[in-house]
Amino acid sequence: MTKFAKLSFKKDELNKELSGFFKGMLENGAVNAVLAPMAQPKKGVRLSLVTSAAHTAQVDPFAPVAAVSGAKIASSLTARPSGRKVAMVLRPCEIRAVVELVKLKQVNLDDVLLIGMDCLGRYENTDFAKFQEQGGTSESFLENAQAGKTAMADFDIIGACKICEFPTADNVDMRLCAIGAGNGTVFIEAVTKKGEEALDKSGIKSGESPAGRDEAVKKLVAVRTDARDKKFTEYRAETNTFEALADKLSACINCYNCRVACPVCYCKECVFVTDTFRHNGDQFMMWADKGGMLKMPNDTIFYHLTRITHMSLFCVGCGQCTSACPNDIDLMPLFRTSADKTQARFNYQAGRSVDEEQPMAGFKSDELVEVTGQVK
Amino acid sequence: MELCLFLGCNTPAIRPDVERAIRATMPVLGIDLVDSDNYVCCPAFGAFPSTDIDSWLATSGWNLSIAEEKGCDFVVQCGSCYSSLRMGREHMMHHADKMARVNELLEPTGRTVTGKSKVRHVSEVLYKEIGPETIAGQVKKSLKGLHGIVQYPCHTLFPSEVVGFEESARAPKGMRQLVEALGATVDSYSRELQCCGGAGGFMKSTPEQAIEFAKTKFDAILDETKADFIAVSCITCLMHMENVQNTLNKRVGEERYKIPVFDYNQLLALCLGFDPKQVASICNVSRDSVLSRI
Amino acid sequence: MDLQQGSIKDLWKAIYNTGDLHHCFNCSTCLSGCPASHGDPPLLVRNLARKVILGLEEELLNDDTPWACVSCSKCEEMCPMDVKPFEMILAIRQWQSANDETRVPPSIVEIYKRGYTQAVGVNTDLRDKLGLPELKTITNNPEQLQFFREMLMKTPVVSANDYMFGG
Amino acid sequence: MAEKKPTGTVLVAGAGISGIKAAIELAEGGYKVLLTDASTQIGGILAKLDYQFPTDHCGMCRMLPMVGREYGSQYCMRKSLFHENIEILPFTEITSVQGDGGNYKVELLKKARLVDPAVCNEMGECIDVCPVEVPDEFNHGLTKRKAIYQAIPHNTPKMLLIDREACTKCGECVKVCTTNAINLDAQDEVETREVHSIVLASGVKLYNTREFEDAKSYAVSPDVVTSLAFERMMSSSGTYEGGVIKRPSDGKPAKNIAWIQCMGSRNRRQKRDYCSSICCMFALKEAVLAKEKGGPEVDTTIFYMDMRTFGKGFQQYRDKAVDEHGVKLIRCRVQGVMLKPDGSLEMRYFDPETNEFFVKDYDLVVMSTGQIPFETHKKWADLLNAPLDERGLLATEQYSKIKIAGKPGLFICGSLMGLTDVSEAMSSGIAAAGEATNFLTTLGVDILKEEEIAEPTAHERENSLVSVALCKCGEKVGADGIDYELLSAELLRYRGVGEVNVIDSICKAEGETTTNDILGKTKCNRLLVGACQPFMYRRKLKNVARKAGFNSSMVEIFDLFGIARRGMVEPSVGDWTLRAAREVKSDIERLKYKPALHVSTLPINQTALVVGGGIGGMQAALSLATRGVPVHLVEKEAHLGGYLGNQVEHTIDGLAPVAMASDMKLKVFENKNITVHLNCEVEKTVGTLGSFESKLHFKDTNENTYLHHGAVIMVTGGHEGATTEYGYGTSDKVLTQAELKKGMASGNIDAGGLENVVMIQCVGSRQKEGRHYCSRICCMWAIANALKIKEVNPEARVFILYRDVMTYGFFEQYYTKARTAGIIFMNYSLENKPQVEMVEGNPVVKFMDTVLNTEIELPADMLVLSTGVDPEESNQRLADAFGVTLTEDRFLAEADSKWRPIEFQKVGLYLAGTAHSPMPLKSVIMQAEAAAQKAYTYLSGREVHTAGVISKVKDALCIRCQRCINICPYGARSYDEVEKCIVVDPAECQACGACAVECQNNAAEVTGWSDKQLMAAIDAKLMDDLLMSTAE
Repeated sequence: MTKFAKLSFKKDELNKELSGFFKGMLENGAVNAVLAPMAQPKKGVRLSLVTSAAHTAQVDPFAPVAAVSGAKIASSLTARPSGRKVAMVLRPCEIRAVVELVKLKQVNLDDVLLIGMDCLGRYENTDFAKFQEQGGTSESFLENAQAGKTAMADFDIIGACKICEFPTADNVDMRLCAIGAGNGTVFIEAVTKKGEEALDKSGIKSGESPAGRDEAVKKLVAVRTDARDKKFTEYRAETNTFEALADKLSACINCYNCRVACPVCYCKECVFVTDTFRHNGDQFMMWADKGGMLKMPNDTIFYHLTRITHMSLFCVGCGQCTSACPNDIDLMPLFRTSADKTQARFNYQAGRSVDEEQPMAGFKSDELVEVTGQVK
Repeated sequence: MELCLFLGCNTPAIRPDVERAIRATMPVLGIDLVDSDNYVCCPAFGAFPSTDIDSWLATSGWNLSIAEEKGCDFVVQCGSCYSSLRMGREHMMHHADKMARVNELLEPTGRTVTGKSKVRHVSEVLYKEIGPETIAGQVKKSLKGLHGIVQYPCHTLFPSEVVGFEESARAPKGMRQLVEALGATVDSYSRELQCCGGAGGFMKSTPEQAIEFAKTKFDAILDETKADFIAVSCITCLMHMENVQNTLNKRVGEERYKIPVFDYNQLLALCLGFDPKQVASICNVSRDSVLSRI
Repeated sequence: MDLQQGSIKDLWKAIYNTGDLHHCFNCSTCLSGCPASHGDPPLLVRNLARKVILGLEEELLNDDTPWACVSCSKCEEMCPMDVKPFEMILAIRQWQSANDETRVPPSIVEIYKRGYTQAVGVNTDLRDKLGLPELKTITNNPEQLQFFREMLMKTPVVSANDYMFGG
Repeated sequence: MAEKKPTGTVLVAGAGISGIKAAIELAEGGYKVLLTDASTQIGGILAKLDYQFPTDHCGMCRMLPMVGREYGSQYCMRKSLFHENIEILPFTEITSVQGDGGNYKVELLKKARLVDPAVCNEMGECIDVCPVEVPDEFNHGLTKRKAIYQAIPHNTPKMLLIDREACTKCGECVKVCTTNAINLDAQDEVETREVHSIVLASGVKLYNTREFEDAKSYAVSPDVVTSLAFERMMSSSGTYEGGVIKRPSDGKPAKNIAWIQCMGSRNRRQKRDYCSSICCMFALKEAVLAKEKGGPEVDTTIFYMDMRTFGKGFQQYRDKAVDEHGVKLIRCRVQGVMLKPDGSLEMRYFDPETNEFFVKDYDLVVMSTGQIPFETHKKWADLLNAPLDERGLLATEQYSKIKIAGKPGLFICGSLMGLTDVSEAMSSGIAAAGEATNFLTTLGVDILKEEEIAEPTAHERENSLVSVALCKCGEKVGADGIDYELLSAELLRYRGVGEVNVIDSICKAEGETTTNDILGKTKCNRLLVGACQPFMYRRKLKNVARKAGFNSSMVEIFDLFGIARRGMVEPSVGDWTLRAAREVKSDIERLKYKPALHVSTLPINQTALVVGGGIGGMQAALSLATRGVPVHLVEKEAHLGGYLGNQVEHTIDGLAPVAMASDMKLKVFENKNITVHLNCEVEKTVGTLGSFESKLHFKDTNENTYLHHGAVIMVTGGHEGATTEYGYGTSDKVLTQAELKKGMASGNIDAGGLENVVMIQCVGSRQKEGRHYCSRICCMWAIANALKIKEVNPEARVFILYRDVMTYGFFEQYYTKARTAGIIFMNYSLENKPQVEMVEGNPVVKFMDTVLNTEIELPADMLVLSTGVDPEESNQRLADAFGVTLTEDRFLAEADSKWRPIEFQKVGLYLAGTAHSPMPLKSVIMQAEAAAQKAYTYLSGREVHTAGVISKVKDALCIRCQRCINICPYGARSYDEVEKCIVVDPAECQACGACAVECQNNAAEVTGWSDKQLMAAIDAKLMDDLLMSTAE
């Protein structure tokens, strides 16, 4: 049974209440640092690493923005561990990416207190700036979004969030619960023993649990799942030929931003910047000869297909690829539709569990016999 | 060739027409038969072989001494007689003590036994000694057009090293070739090698099951063959396979099982032109359907 | 069943004293094709071998199934261990006859009396009708019959049960 | 100048798997091998098998050498075998043998094939026109073949031949043959060869359905087949091409299949009172496969007497077959099969589990047919003047399964020892090679020296310029094949090609000269050769190129003839010259970007470490030491000998382990090459093949020593299992078999006073909780003890309560002997274990007798428990120390249970004896000998090379996710905790490429198979249509 602590807040004081919690943890030595979305001095909210209790005042975990995936930050902080305890406040999609990165030995959770926040979606960076300009706050977002009103005048939460069926985080030590918490209330939930100890140390009293939460989450997931399935059907119809797919990707300039933004694209140095793809002039000429012309840069589709083969098994659907594209290519549905199939084939779900072995990560002679043709 | 005819009990007493057939055909095929004067029961397996070795072998010895005195081998039709005599002889031949004991018992009767006379089944004599070709050459009235099935006497097959004369006891050919020599078509069926079930105490102790066991065989014959007749070469098979059919008919309430059963010697006699009234007149299942077509 | 109480160690020697018996390893080949195994109770040759080996005297004395054997000897042919099951069945019958007078087959009395199980040489009508020669049967030869009876009287079961044979 | 010594030569007679294994081992050791087989082909029985349990795959290639594979044979073993040191002579009989070990003169009758494989282009038109059809013996007559035919459908080269008996000499084949490969009048040739040693590996004749009397009761229809024929029915190259199993009679799918065990075996009446050992597992495997192929609706039933699952993993396989696959096992031997008019096969059986008769119809009946050994043994004995034992089998030395008694230099292996499974065939093949090597080292013969050609520098960074040499393969390529002129012209225009030369027959001397001339003048720095069967000529051609200054990794050989032949078969399908051009260009691209491959010589410390000082360990140590290899022999106890050598005076097969062990101890201590370390265990070992360092820890003194060695043999043995079942420990009347044995030997137990003794087998064994395996020796032990009791006291009654009597092979004679002696065997089932109660201090055993179907109460003076064999508990520590794994049952896990039984996945580590699984003493000794031989191959002083093509790590790209470590099936990759990087062991890596597939950004790559090369090759294939059309 998990433990809940209820945080009631007055108007415009959500973050103040929350900062008390983080401050408590830092001061009482539950952790040595906090990685959480923080309000930046002028505008914007960014993940920041806080080691001084005084700076916790800026926390804003529910801000509907994620400029970079927190999973990548988690990797930077822990792949070569500091030895200090960090509380990380991350979105569910980031946490699911973290789970994959743990299996790939890119994240080490030994010294991490993982805190997952309820996520109702995020805006693109530029839109979030507008949102703030238009007076939007995390509180207003939580309230409106729970009523289904995420759209602002000329923008809305990103497509990935609209079809995300994981608004709450699993595999965490603690959760920040907003969905179904009621107005003026959020809950802190301690899920693991580690989480419980941290909650106790933070000085926040545990007690009442959120009554309407399960129902509200269920409802939201149902809406999102419907939207997802609809999107899949649409997108598959739009990309059912190679030409249609090529068209979707035609704007690509090989800037590799999507690759950089992708939390599970974990290579140190991408194969696409190695010698393998550094061709001689005569090679290009030969390719040009074949069709009479050659679009340059030439391997844009190949690049994306390679990324799909590499990443679709790990894809958590965060939508950072779409956000990253300077040419507005909507890559998210391409990854999600293919991930849907590849993960189902192995009865795998990226981010579901740390203990689940990644598909094809071990040698099993009796796997995929329909492909290998062996009797088993 | 001279052979001493061992008739046993059932044939001379109940089915003498079979004896008639043997006595008629053998001389035609060049076998001279001499009678076994003062012979006794073979003995039947259910008799002395089931009480003690002494009485069994003494009785066998009694009988064998007759053939030995005549200086020829026995020819036997009854499967049980054949097997009992052969097994008895085998025991004596392989156990000197037993042979000695038998002679000790025989001594006061003025008989001795050495084992010099062999015991041969009539089908063996016909198959190995005379041969289907010779028989075919002698046929006056052919069974052409008739379908038959054959019943191998278990006692002429197993255990093969004691009683056997076929090349393979597990895939015997003799009866089939003998019947084919008479012009008939011999049909095969699944339960061809299934025992008729007539010997021993099976029929007496559990008649229901014994009849049911035989029924499987007859159903297979009816289903799988066009048999106009059944050729047997053992008096027990002959009587049992007739009786079972009548019992089965009573059970099913119709004349479903009515395939005539002949001892092979009877068929042979008929084909050699002998009078059916003499060589094939005694039966429990009417033989008219066959006799009318020869 | 208590093997201390209910079994006689050397009973097999009394019944079927051959080395063959002990080779039985209960493979059930003898059962598979046995006609009398269709009976009720079934003749289970394998079980008889086991009973003899264990020396289950009571059970064996009361067992009727050896008498249901049709003597086809198929078991003998197929037994991989050469136990000679048919001979064993005869041996069990012999032992039963020797130890239980009610087991003595009536047919031996018949044979003792007239030489045959059937009335050979008595009802000769059928034979006459077929024109068969008269058989020189022992039934009709008192001297030989007497020899025969005297010989049998020296054998164990007949002599032990001489009352059955009318003296 | 030393006198030139002759090269050690061994005749291996019989090219089944054990013969092949022996041949490979000897050839790898540098000896010359003549490998003959009386049949038309090699491969023996296994050539017919697609599947072996427990993997249910083939896996035959796993018997090939794992290190230096580029210098040995590397090919699909089901197709053929190629090794420079092995001369393969199929269709050859040995007609006479003169002389003795060290000096044999063997007369070989090489039967005429009538088709010359060197000339034949394998087009097979001759087969099409041949009018004669006969049953194909390879498929057991289930299919037909022609009089001119290919004996094994999957063989390469095809090795066509003519069946002289079937051939009518009509000459049609001669007319269509374009290469004059057929000579209908060719005669058998007789040849005399001198060899130093002979290994007999001919296997034994197998029982079939036609030649045997008792089979006639069963083989009543074509739908009754032998188990080997059934293999052909399942095989993808067999009668149904791997599809659904059908009835041969009418092609209907076989839904109900029954196996009848012990056909032709365990039959005293037929004078075959032995078990054929392998049929139980064969039947289980076939039943499982039949289910897998036909789906769950296929019903499979095995009629058995004892299910002899005595080997390693056998019991688990049986349990899986029954529990997971639903294979039915019925303990009943049926009397025969009845053919019904609809073709179905009726069997009546008695099911002891329900105590009822059943009559069931089957579509297919498989007779599990066994071995017929005696005539084969007689034949060899006559030919070699070798002794036969009282059973009529070739007599071996008392403790050996391999060495023929009194005939040094003469050995047997494989199924000639009694039908063996793959694992034992392998062990015995290696052991025979080991014994032969032992023998050869005493003769002063030489090994084959490799031709030393220095490896020229690879100019891999220069711009690639390729020289293409195309071999015309003599006259093999007909007019419809390839137009070499057009092809040359086309290739010459291709970028990166410096020259194109057409050579007549590159494999012949003239071809070689031509090639030398060309290469002597060339400006090119890479060479591409198109020839036939590259796997056969690779080494030779590379040597030619090397002499001309080409680094061998800059040379590639591809199968040009294969393309040409396709062109001849299907002349209408496209222009084969164009296709060939595309293929060659693709190969050019791959070669152009190929990096230099570095083959290194492994530093080898020629010392062996043998862990375990029991009889097996001493045997391995002595075997190596007498060949001059220094050995460290480590024993954890204070004395050598192990369990058998200290505890067991006699075994049932007449061996005296204690006496043998004391002899061996003397030899061990006398041998200067052996250093004995007592009272210590190996705590940690680091290193790789050739250079290991092991830390020895001495318990008593708490001191450590470090040993350096090149290979390790683990022979850790086992001991009698412990139990608390059946009242053990509560009374001195309940004891184990070992206790009884000792008690009787010492006189503490007087069998004379015993009336009733009960023995219970499989105590705590062959069950999922406990020892989930058969300990293999307990039945023999129980029988030996029971016989001893009967010997002392014939009046005692001894009951052995068993589940399955595991007297496999010729041990069956002891089971028979025991029954003859009056020992009573009674069956119990695991579900109905005996119950033991102590009544007045005496054990009373109650159990359900499955024969009489009654509860039986056995009061016993003594209850003896067969508690099985437990592995040494030190196995776990050993496994940790060496980085090897244990099985679930805590025995050491070998690399492959069938094909590599005495090796670990990690190269340089070997195991033998009870460390592997419980086994009788002679098998322990055989395995120890085999393990010594495996180690000797690397420790003999010959150079050991790593392979050039191995996987490597591009460290700059590596993210250390370690997925490559998990996926490597050979354990070749590991994470270096100190350097924080992935390392590849070049001796372990087999270049399978799994790591390269797994790695997202090519940090793992198989050298010579880079993305760059492959993409260029693909591009070349995709490009060519255009270029060719402009070339017209």
